[in-house]
Amino acid sequence: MDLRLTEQHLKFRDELRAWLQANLARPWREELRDPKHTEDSLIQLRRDWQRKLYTAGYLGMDWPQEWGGRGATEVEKSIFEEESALADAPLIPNFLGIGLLGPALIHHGSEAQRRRFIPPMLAADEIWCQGFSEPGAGSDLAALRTSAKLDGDHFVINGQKIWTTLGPWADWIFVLARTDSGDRYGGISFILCKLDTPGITVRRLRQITGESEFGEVFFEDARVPRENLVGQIGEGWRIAMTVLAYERGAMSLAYAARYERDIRQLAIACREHGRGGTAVREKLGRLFVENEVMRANGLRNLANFADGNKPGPESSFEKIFWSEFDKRFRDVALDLLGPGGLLERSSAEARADVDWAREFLWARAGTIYSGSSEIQRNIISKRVLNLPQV
Amino acid sequence: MDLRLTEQHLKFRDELRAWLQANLARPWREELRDPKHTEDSLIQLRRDWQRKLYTAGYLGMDWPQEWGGRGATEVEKSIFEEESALADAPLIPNFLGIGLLGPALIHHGSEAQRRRFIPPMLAADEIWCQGFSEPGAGSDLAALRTSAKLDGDHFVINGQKIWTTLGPWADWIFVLARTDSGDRYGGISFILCKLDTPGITVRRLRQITGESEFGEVFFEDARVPRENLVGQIGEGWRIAMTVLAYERGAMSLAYAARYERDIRQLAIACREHGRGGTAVREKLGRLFVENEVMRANGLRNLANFADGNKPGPESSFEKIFWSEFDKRFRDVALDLLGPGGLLERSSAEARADVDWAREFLWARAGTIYSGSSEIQRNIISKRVLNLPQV
Amino acid sequence: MKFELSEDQALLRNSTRDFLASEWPIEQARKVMEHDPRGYDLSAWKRLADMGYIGLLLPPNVGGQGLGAIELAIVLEEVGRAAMPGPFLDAVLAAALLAAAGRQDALVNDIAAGKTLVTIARDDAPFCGGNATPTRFTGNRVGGTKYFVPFAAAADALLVTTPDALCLVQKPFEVIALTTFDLAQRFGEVKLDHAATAIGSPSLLDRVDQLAAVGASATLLGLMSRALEITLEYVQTRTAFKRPIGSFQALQHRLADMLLKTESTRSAVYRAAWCVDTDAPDTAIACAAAKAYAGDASRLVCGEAIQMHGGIGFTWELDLHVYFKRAKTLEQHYGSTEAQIEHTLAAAGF
Amino acid sequence: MKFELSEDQALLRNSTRDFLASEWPIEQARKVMEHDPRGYDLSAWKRLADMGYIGLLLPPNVGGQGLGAIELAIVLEEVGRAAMPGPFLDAVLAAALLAAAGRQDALVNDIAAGKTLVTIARDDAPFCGGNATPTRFTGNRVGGTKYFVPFAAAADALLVTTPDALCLVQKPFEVIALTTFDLAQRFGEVKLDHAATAIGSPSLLDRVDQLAAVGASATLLGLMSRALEITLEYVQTRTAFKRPIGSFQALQHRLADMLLKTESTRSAVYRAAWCVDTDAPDTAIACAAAKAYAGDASRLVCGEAIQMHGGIGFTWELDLHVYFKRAKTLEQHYGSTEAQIEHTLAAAGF
Repeated sequence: MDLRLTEQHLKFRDELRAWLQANLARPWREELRDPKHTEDSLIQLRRDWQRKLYTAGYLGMDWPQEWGGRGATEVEKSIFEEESALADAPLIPNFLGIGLLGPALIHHGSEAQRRRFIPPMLAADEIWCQGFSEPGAGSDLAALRTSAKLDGDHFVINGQKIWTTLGPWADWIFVLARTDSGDRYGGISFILCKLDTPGITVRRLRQITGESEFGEVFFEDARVPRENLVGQIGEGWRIAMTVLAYERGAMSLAYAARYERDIRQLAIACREHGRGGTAVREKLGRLFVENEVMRANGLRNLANFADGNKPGPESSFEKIFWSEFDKRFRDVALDLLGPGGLLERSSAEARADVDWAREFLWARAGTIYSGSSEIQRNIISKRVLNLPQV
Repeated sequence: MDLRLTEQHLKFRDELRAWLQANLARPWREELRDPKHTEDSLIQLRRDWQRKLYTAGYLGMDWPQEWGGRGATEVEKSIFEEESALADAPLIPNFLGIGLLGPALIHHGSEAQRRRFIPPMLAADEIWCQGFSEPGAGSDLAALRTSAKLDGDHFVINGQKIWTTLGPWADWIFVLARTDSGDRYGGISFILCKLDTPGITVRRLRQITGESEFGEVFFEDARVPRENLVGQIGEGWRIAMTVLAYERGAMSLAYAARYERDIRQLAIACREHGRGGTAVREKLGRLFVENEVMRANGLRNLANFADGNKPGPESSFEKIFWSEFDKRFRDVALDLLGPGGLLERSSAEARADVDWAREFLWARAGTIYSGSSEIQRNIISKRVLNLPQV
Repeated sequence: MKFELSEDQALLRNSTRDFLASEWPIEQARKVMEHDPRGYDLSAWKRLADMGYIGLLLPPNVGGQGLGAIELAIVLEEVGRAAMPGPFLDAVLAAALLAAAGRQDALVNDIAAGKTLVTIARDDAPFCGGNATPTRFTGNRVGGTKYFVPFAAAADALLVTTPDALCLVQKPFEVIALTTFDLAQRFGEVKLDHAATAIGSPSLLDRVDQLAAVGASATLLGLMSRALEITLEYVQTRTAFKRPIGSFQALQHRLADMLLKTESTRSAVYRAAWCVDTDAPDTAIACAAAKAYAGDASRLVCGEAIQMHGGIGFTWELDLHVYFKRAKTLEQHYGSTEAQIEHTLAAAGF
Repeated sequence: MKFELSEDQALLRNSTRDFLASEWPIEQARKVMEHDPRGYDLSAWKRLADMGYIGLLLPPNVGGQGLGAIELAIVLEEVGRAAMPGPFLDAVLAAALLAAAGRQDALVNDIAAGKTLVTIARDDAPFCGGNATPTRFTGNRVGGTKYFVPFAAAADALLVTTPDALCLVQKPFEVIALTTFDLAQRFGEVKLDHAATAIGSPSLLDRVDQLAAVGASATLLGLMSRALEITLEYVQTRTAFKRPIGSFQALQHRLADMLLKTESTRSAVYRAAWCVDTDAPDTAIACAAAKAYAGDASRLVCGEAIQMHGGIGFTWELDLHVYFKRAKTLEQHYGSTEAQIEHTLAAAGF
């Protein structure tokens, strides 16, 4: 057992930390509450940030050298996430492109596809969104019905995708579409579509926070060149399942860093409002304890990655842990703050430290997206506990 | 809406309260901690108490007049339970006989059976235990395998019953046995067996509290007269389901009375030990609030009975509510008391007010017996929510 | 003895449900929440008054219906179900407070008639904690700052609580909007340095607080009932893995718990209302316990409702978030859960 | 970087598991719990010492193995799995305390050799609360009453905590048994009015308390791991409604949560142990958080294990109650959950 970073990883961390300090103008939470910003200007800021990170060599670190790789592993990626959380850096807009599509292209794409798509994706010149979920296919993704019919050297695509994060700002979408209606898994293909293709419409989807980061994408006889197929026809499900495992890296350390900052802010807020007593203290303490356990889980995952293990179904633990914790934490925070905790960011009297109201609402999404808590528990009971399925 | 007892019910309550004050020598908790008592002497005390209640006309109050009935309803029974809880009276030993077998005989038995069995049951001259569950048939009661084969004018019974409350002290057992192995529900019959019948053996079953109130009953070619069949052959399941509904009367008021007493004792204990602060207060407060909601549920059930409603699947609410609350309450109690809360009743330093350690352990049974919380939730989802069953 | 509503009460429930269905279908409620800067609709408010709802608790001689807490609970359960925006409970409570102070004048009449809006200004700090500076009343003037004053921007007068007296202050006020995520209720911060009329001792609030607890917990009951109803419909029709999701046992057990919480809240709310109406000895306990329990239960049920809807539950378009936000907001007001737990204990002699 | 045990550590785990399987099969553990008034078996204790377990943390020059907190966690996880009764952790901690105080004498040697039993007497009251009267050490005498002294009746000497100093007291003691439902650990109440030797300042306890937190939470981890294992076997074979009960989704989701809690406890325990061994800056936080989390998690998992067994889970015969009772007891000792939460906050600067 050894939970210490190696010299090499420590060096990476220290360089990154120094780089962040030199290059990040303001923490993200300060940008968020700056009234000069619009949704668009915030996206632009994230785009600029991604470009900076790319130039500095912090994106695609674990990819082949020709695509920006530097022989890094999950360890560097996890350190990157933790340090970015500590510095409160913006989330890059192409996180799904780089997280999912990049690996898909590297492992299953053609050389031409890699040359065409990877550089602008890394440089944030083209923003990608993900077209997996549909109104009728969420937890049960394989029930998707968006169809792609081959017509000459084009696919003709019809259907609807939903929960396309950053859809309203994206240039491209990577889609799972059904090329064979009779084969549940083997009838799905992985196709890249430019969003300005005639027949494709993007609609904003407003969230309960009032923001519209999500979108819906409609396909009506949209013609997409056959060369935009990744892998072979019918390989889409297999490709998607492989890359989805990448989506869930060792994120616990990054989450724990962020939650610790907010728990500390909550304690400061309580002090400022004259809110003391053992009941308040016990609530803060239980949050802190649970967050430390999340950190321990993160250290363990990180060490396992460093030890050469691949992410397995245990990543479901991580997802359930942080998302269920987040819900409880944000709820307790509002109870400790009182009515002022429910104020909109822009309201008079709203605290400037954390957007408590938005975080409370946003926490409801964590147990739903990227595989709901229910799906994660199904995965654990099936693949880890090997319980009998009926 | 009217939650006030009628004049007639108030009169009943006041008379009962006066009777209890005059006739109950000591609260049950004091008997329990009296070192002179053995398990046997405590059962004897309960037997004596039942006899007193019978003589005073407080048993079988809702039965036909000839069996002690006095035109009472669920309301008087509920008042009886609440007042008994307030007075901390012993639980009568024949509570299952009177609760389940009595109604079975009255509605489905023969006149001869009623004459033979009801008077000694009420007078506690014969103690009854219940033979429904088996090692392989708990939540899934209809999976029971104890067989009764007709041989002339006797049934020959083979099998095993378990969780027979008071089994070690009982004289008789009422049994569900399989008279037809091919018919899951229609192959079950309801049979009365004397426990000293050759071939019947009773074994004590020790509980996690260290007590042995439960037993196991083994049948090896035990010959029981055919006249001990209640109803017709194959009617056992229907009879059992009818009478099981009676087992769950409006108990919430009685439970709330008992829990309030213990919550108040817990507050006193905290005061005595110099245990203050808002964290302790909030814990006590949450318990008290939840208990008040239980009381409100109880008042509602009582009023519904008084209004002429029969107990329905909603009784599952009551069962889940008190049993899940009990578990949380007893756990919080130990946390507030500290290590001393885990002491055995007989140990030095153990508090004399409540046997906190035993209550903590005993609370684990409440969510299991008489239909586990899982079964209750199945019932609600099926019969109240009408959710699709697969 | 009877838990069911009386004939008159059942009639009130049905007529209220019908009235709200036609006046406040959820589309209309959401339109007002999202687009009306006042947070409620004046003509609809007038119709609510004309139907006698605002004067529900007032004696007939000041234009009221002379009804009790059970009727208040019935109406507010429907208000919760409809997620009706506006200062209804606030106006009812202000009127009850004035009536309790013996006022039978035009002001009370005008409140009942929907012509004048009065709400109660209580909070001395925007956040929980010991740092509040109480507003004071001396020499017929009231001074200080009140926070989270319901519908302050629309109010014609405020009933201001101070440790010295309850006092009445007429507009104009300087109001800073306090905008929360609950669009059904608007709040303001009001700086007071106003002439004021004392209307009675702070102890008059005790009974009004009980009515507030009943009213708020009945609203929470309505919110959770409706959120559960919406969810039960959804899980019957939504399929995954070729089955309605309501057939999955893990969801079934949680739905059973949601129903248990909802029905237990119902027991607690109507018991509390009945206690208020009959002046029962355990009224204070019953009211505080109902509000404390309803707050927790409603947030949990509305939250589970969102979770079971999956992604669609997180959209602005679906109505569930309105219920969820209302539930969390009501948890904090009309006596927060924490405050009600303390009231319960105090009333029980702990 | 590596979370997995090193080869030596894995060997220690395997050999400990084998040793306990042959020395302390659950039948034997239960026999000793239920029938041996001392609460442990002297010859087995000697063999435990001979294998080097009691001297695990001690330097070799006093008969120890010179191992660290990770090894302590490994051994105690196995002790928890086996539900081994006896003063093992208590003796290890007492030896560590003496070693920390610089003692390298025969006493320490004898503890490691299993010849002498010393435990630490800490609690100044039998119940939580402010009413404790601290035991005092003055003029080479110690006076007061200690409660819940582990295995007091069997101890040859006690390390007594006082605000003045840690001191060592030799038997004989007047011991009153404090009998709890946890039969694996015996406690006594000890009235002290004894000559005593100061062995050092109370601050020596800080590091021992961290070892105690690691040891107790590792035991809790072992308890819950084993209870979960037993339950997973049971739900695969037990049938209801003609299906193994482990195929019911409502149970599956709860079993998934049990595994999540168990594995999270594992992460927390071994991280804490690693912190102690490397003297990491977050050692105090990691130890306190591990114990606080493990207590809650283990009680919940062992409780769910009983529930999922149904009636049979409530019988004395089945072993689960031993795990459940141990878990609840350990939650209260070696720094209760409440105390560890407070330690965490203090160490984090709150």
